[in-house]
Amino acid sequence: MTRDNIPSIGRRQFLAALGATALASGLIVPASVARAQDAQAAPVKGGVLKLGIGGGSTTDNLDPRILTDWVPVNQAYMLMNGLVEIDAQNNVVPELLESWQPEEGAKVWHLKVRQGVTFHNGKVLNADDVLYSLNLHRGETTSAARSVAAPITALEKTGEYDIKLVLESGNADLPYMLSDYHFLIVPDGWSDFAKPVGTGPFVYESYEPGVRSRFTRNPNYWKPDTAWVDAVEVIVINDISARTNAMMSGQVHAINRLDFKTVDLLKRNKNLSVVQSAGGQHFNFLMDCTQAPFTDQNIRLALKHGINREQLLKTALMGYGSVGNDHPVPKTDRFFAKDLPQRPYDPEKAKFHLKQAGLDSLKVTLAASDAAFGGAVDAAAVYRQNAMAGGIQIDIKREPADGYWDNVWMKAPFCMSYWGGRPTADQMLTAAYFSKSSQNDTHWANPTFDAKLIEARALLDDAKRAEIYAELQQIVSDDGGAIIPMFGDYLDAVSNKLGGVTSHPMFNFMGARLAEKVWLKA
Amino acid sequence: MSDPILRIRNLQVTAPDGRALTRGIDVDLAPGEVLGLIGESGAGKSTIGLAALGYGRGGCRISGGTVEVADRQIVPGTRRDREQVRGARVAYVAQSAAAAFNPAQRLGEQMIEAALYHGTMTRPEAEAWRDELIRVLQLPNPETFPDRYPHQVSGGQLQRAMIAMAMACRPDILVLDEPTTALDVTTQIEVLVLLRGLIRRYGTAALYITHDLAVVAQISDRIMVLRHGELVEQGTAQAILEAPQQDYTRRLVAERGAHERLAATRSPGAEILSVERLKVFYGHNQALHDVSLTLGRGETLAIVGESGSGKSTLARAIAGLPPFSQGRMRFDGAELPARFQKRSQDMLRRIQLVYQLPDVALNPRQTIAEIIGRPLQLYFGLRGKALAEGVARLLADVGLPADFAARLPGALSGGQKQRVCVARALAAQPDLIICDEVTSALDPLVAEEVLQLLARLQQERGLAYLFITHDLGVVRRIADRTLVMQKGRVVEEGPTETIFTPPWQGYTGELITSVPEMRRDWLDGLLATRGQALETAK
Amino acid sequence: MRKPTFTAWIGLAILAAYLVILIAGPHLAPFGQEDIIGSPFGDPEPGHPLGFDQNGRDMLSRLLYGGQMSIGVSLAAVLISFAVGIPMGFMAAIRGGWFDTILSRLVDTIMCVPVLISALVVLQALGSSLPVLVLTIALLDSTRVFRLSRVLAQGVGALEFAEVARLRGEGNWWLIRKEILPNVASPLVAEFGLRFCFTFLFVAGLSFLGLGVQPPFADWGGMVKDNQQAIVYGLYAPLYPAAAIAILTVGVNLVVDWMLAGRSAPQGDNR
Amino acid sequence: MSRLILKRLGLGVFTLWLVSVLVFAGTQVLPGDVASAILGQNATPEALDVLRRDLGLNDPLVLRYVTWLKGFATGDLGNSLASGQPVSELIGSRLMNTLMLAAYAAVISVPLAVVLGILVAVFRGSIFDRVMNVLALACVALPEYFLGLLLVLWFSVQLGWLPALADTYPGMGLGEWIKATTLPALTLVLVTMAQMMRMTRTALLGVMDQSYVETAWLKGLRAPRVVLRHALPNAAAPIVNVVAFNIAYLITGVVLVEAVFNYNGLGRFMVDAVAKRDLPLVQASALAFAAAFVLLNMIADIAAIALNPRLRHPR
Repeated sequence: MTRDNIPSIGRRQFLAALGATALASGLIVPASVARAQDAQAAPVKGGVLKLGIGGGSTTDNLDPRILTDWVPVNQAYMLMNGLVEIDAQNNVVPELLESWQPEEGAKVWHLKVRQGVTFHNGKVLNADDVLYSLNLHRGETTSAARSVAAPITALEKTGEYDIKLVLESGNADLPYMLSDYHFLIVPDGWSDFAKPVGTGPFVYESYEPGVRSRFTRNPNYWKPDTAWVDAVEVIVINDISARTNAMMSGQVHAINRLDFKTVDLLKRNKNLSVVQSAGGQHFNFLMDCTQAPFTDQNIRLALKHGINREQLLKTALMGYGSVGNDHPVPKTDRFFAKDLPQRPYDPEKAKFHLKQAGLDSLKVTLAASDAAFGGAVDAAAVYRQNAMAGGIQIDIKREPADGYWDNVWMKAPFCMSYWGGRPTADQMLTAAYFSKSSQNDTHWANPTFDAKLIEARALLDDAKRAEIYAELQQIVSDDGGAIIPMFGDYLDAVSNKLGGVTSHPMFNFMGARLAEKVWLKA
Repeated sequence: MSDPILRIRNLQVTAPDGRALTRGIDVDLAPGEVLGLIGESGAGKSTIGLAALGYGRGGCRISGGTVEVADRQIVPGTRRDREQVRGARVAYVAQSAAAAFNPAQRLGEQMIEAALYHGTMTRPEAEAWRDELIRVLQLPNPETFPDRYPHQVSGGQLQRAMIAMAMACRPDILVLDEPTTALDVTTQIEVLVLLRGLIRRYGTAALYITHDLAVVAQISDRIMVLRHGELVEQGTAQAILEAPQQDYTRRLVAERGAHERLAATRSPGAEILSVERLKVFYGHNQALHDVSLTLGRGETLAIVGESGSGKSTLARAIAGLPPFSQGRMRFDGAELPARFQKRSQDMLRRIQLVYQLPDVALNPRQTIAEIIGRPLQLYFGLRGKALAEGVARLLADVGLPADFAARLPGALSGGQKQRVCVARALAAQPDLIICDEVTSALDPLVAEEVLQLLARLQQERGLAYLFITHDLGVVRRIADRTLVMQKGRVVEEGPTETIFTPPWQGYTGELITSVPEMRRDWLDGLLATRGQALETAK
Repeated sequence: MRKPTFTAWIGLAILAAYLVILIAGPHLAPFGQEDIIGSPFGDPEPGHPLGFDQNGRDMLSRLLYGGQMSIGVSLAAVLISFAVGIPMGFMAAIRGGWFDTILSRLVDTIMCVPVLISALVVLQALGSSLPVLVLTIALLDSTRVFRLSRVLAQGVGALEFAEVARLRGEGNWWLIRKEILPNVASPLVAEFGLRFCFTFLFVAGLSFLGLGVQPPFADWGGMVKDNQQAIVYGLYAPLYPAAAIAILTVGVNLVVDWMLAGRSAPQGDNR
Repeated sequence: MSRLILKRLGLGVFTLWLVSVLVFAGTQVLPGDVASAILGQNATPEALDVLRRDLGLNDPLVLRYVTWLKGFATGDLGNSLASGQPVSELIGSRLMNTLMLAAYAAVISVPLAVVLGILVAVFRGSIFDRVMNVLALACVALPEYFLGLLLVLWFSVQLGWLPALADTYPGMGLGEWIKATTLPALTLVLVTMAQMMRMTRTALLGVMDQSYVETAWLKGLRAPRVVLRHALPNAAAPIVNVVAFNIAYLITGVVLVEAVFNYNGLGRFMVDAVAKRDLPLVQASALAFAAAFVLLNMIADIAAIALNPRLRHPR
């Protein structure tokens, strides 16, 4: 209901939004360089950490299957651990898994569960717990991660701490897949998710959905050099200005999802710093390739040339992000096609492509709504102005935010949308561009693309994969139905009292694991 | 005369809009003396009375002159001076006691408040004194009376309570502002007698403000006649009443004394209206009990009675207004439906109603032309020129200048408004006009003129009047027949002459004898004839 | 009507100014309401006396456009609510009986549910488009208008000149038009002013909840909301629309006070 | 008089019932299927159907109303569709919060408003009167959330005296609680005071022109006594009325303030519920609000009856 200027992760995007993979390239603002130094400074134990988090509701629930928004995700990571973790350098590192081994073809995997870990209720972690936890998301389930777990055809215990995992087809990115924050580990047979028990850094004390929660330190937490503070209080603050006020009046130590428009103003405040994290979340204009006039590649190219990406980035995101090249793979992804030339704003080129399509002017209607992302309508207005020069007239049709995803997205021939980051190029490309994907929101079908995508997935040789992915990006960029002008960063503000804060390529709050990593300076 | 207890010199009072309400009035009041201030509305009577307390009503300012109470000057003076005099030395009795009492407080408390506030008495003393007054003023069951709330006692009793309240501090001066005007004649006498007794008993001086010469005649030693805020003449009551010097005073006296009939008695024409065994109910209580009457063309039937006698209800019933009534009404031979909604437009046209208060009877937002013209339009379809002429004619008929047509009611005086009401009734060319207290809101001389107008119209047009009033003086002069009502029942009915000539039976008699007369000894005479009831008050 | 007092003149002047904005706002605006020509919350500069809003649009222009939108919406809503409420109220008063009873009951019931909440549900249900917005507010508001006009009409209807008209056999329409309406005009006009202010703030409130006038169209309430974060940084951006709202409200109230004054005569040196 | 009061009570109950009908009907128009809202993205048609049956969404409207009302009567408000928790729990604590905040605000604003109203009435036309009038105007003239924001700016961000968030939780000390809720309460005070003050003034002035007040002046009484003993008692009814109205507003109209201060009250909760199509919650909270409104009006009317000497002391 509140109109934040940063896209909230709607259920649709979120259900598959696993940790975004990306090579270490912390787009870090000066403020958080300072943070990096803090990281060296000696940590201190104790104190109560107060977090003001936006993105929670009274219907929240800590059931790993139905985590739907920022607040419960952060809270879940306080109580529970995942199998793997994405670190600040954006590599998969072990968490409750000690290690993993693919067989040739990356179809069969052998997972090793960490030993000597106990749950808050004293139970010792073993393979059964992991099996149970993963199975929560398989088969007939309400799990939001169902589709992520779908490729897993078989899971079996091969030892007290050993698991054999079989995929329907080879996938070298399985570890990244497992970093999905839904895949949290609870004790075998656990069902009381109102009071979840996990192996996490903090222990459940009180929890009021959508309002506040208080968890206390887990005295025998297995992970070294973490969980510094005695307790964490989460205060749910969905209204952006309320959140900012709380931060500025020092009532909380950190807030997430800053308002792009005021970040620069916020930075003036000496008591806090802004943490900026580049990720895979991007905003796009979707053309339905099965509906005229978008069936014609020239039309698509004309529209792609008719947009001024820099201006859009500047106005919609205040420059907190990076320009996109009409494909969904972020610069931070290890398979990002560096050599692919950036498509410029070129009205003449647009005109040229219209000619190719046998037109000298074009008139299209764009369905826009701030449901797509905060400021989407403003963005549309900018695009409208840009396109004029290219002889393209874009009429903006404002759609109600209510039911936008049901009534407009994937239905309107030309509409606005956005995608949360995906951990791997493969997942991103599959989800939105694989012809058979249920979320192929441009209805784009390209046999070559499909074939190469499947081929690349099973390869374990990264060099080879990089080659293919570059190719795929090229195809999407030139032929695809999505105009992707920009990627948006994640922005947090943290008090200078906090130590140990770094920028993190995945979501806000250091991949939602901020609580266990930071400490309150003495 | 001994040096005055109240001395007002060259009093100037200015209204918020800058009008002068009084121009250089001098007043001297000797201890124990009763000075009558007489005049029509707007004469400045009340203004002077209030000035005696250094008070200007509704934003009026005392802009000049001096007011001294005994040795103390309050105008010009400090607020403190005035506060100490008010209630303590000079006390005020308003016309409507009902409005002058705080509805949320017990009478007893209000009656002693001033005494306690001014510290002239301790509570026990004050209460004792209050109870004495209550007895002197013959208020019912004196023990419990102080515990009652204003709405729990009758108008006459409230008026007496008000007087008692004014006496709380044994003031030197009472300012009595039309203290009996709002009361029924019979009650008026009681209050008058008690008041007079009280004043004499405690030797309190008083300014007695009224428009009724006859009343003032009974009580005051001297009289000041005022008009438009100026003194017309003053002198002993005797002198003023018996040998008025000024023409204006003469007219006042004459009007009050008048008893000759305005219209020659006619033999009534064919019956126009007949009412048989009419009953009217408001909710559970019955307002009229089997009232029957007949009225002929060109005849005037007066319905007299005190408040609560049901005379107005009767008028409204004939007009077809009450929610629920029983009985039979015939108009010009035809059945007259009980509710006006059921009556044909022609019937509505032929029965017209003129109200007591012209101010609320005229739509303040319509010009006189619209008001008078509407019936012409509605009933006779007059338009444009014809309409304008019709309006002009009617204005002439009621003796108003033609240029009034363009005015709004607000710009007219009370009398003129009432004339407009009459004109509106005439416009419908009715056979019957119901006059509900048409003169009682008007000043005597104006009322006189309106009565003459009505009489003239009747002679010209053979109108039948149903004349509702409490003023027997009027009845005697205008009505062919009179019908006396009490508590919703007809007490007596007959030719006016017979009704008004002795010997009188019970209620009718009380009613008639209670009408004050100008003879100064009238009240004493009345007391002599009436038993001990009032005697004790003296 | 009494001649305007000093404060009343101020009020009238204010209203006049806003009337101009209502009529000519957009034409006076140097820039379009959607044109992004500066940096968000940019400071005033030549040609942009009030600086820029959160999207870098010219504040002055937004204000002028927003004025037309805000005033227009409120005005429309209130006009409709009166167009509905007054006849209903008068009829209820004149007709009385079951007509009155049923209508009054219904209105009372509706008024029991807080306006904001009713509006919330309706707007959620139908989606907040301008017509829906206006109609919703209008209908919710008309309940109050109904109550007032009913009471007023009952008051006047009881007076004798109205009785005369009825006895003359006039129809309801005449009674309403000629006898009642002219005599209840000033309290109704006054109420109109107050309702207008209320609606104004109400729309602002709805905008706060994202249900008011939708972007990119400017409306003062929405502008306050959109720019509100700036206030904690000591920027003026949100102050302008807020001030615009405040001044209008004050203006209306001044005029209304004047119109309603005189009901209780001023008291001079009476103590 | 007691008969009148009983009648009024009956009327109140009746109205409440009507409101329940209205609320139920009103909430039915909310679009979007609850079942699919609950199950979310990957809801299969079969699952939807099952859930619909469980929720009784397939039953006829009237039947649903009756069962719903029965539930209410027996204190069973059903379960939240979205979270499955019992509505009574969810609503209870938040209603409590709302009421407490309202009480806090009322305790300050009502006496203050009435006293000020009396003062401006007594000193009608004085500078003081004018100034207060303008101040009152200023308060009603600003959107309430903006007022709140200004307060935050001054008292939290700049002075740092009071927290910007009304962050309350079970078992917090009264002192803490007051500290936390002072700013929102203050905002509400500012919003509500103006109207009460002006109403008190008008009501009082209306009475001041009555002739029994003149009588009081003419007794030589000074202003304070005239006002307190003779004017005020007779102006009580309208004042009580407006006070009740504003208290009702404090309870039902504070959504915005709650949002600004992130206060965990019923208003915001309901907005959330509406957005989520969580009918049981919406209905329950709407009815709770309506009930508060009806109740307060009833109290006001009954007070008016009780304050009226004519009714208190019949002939």
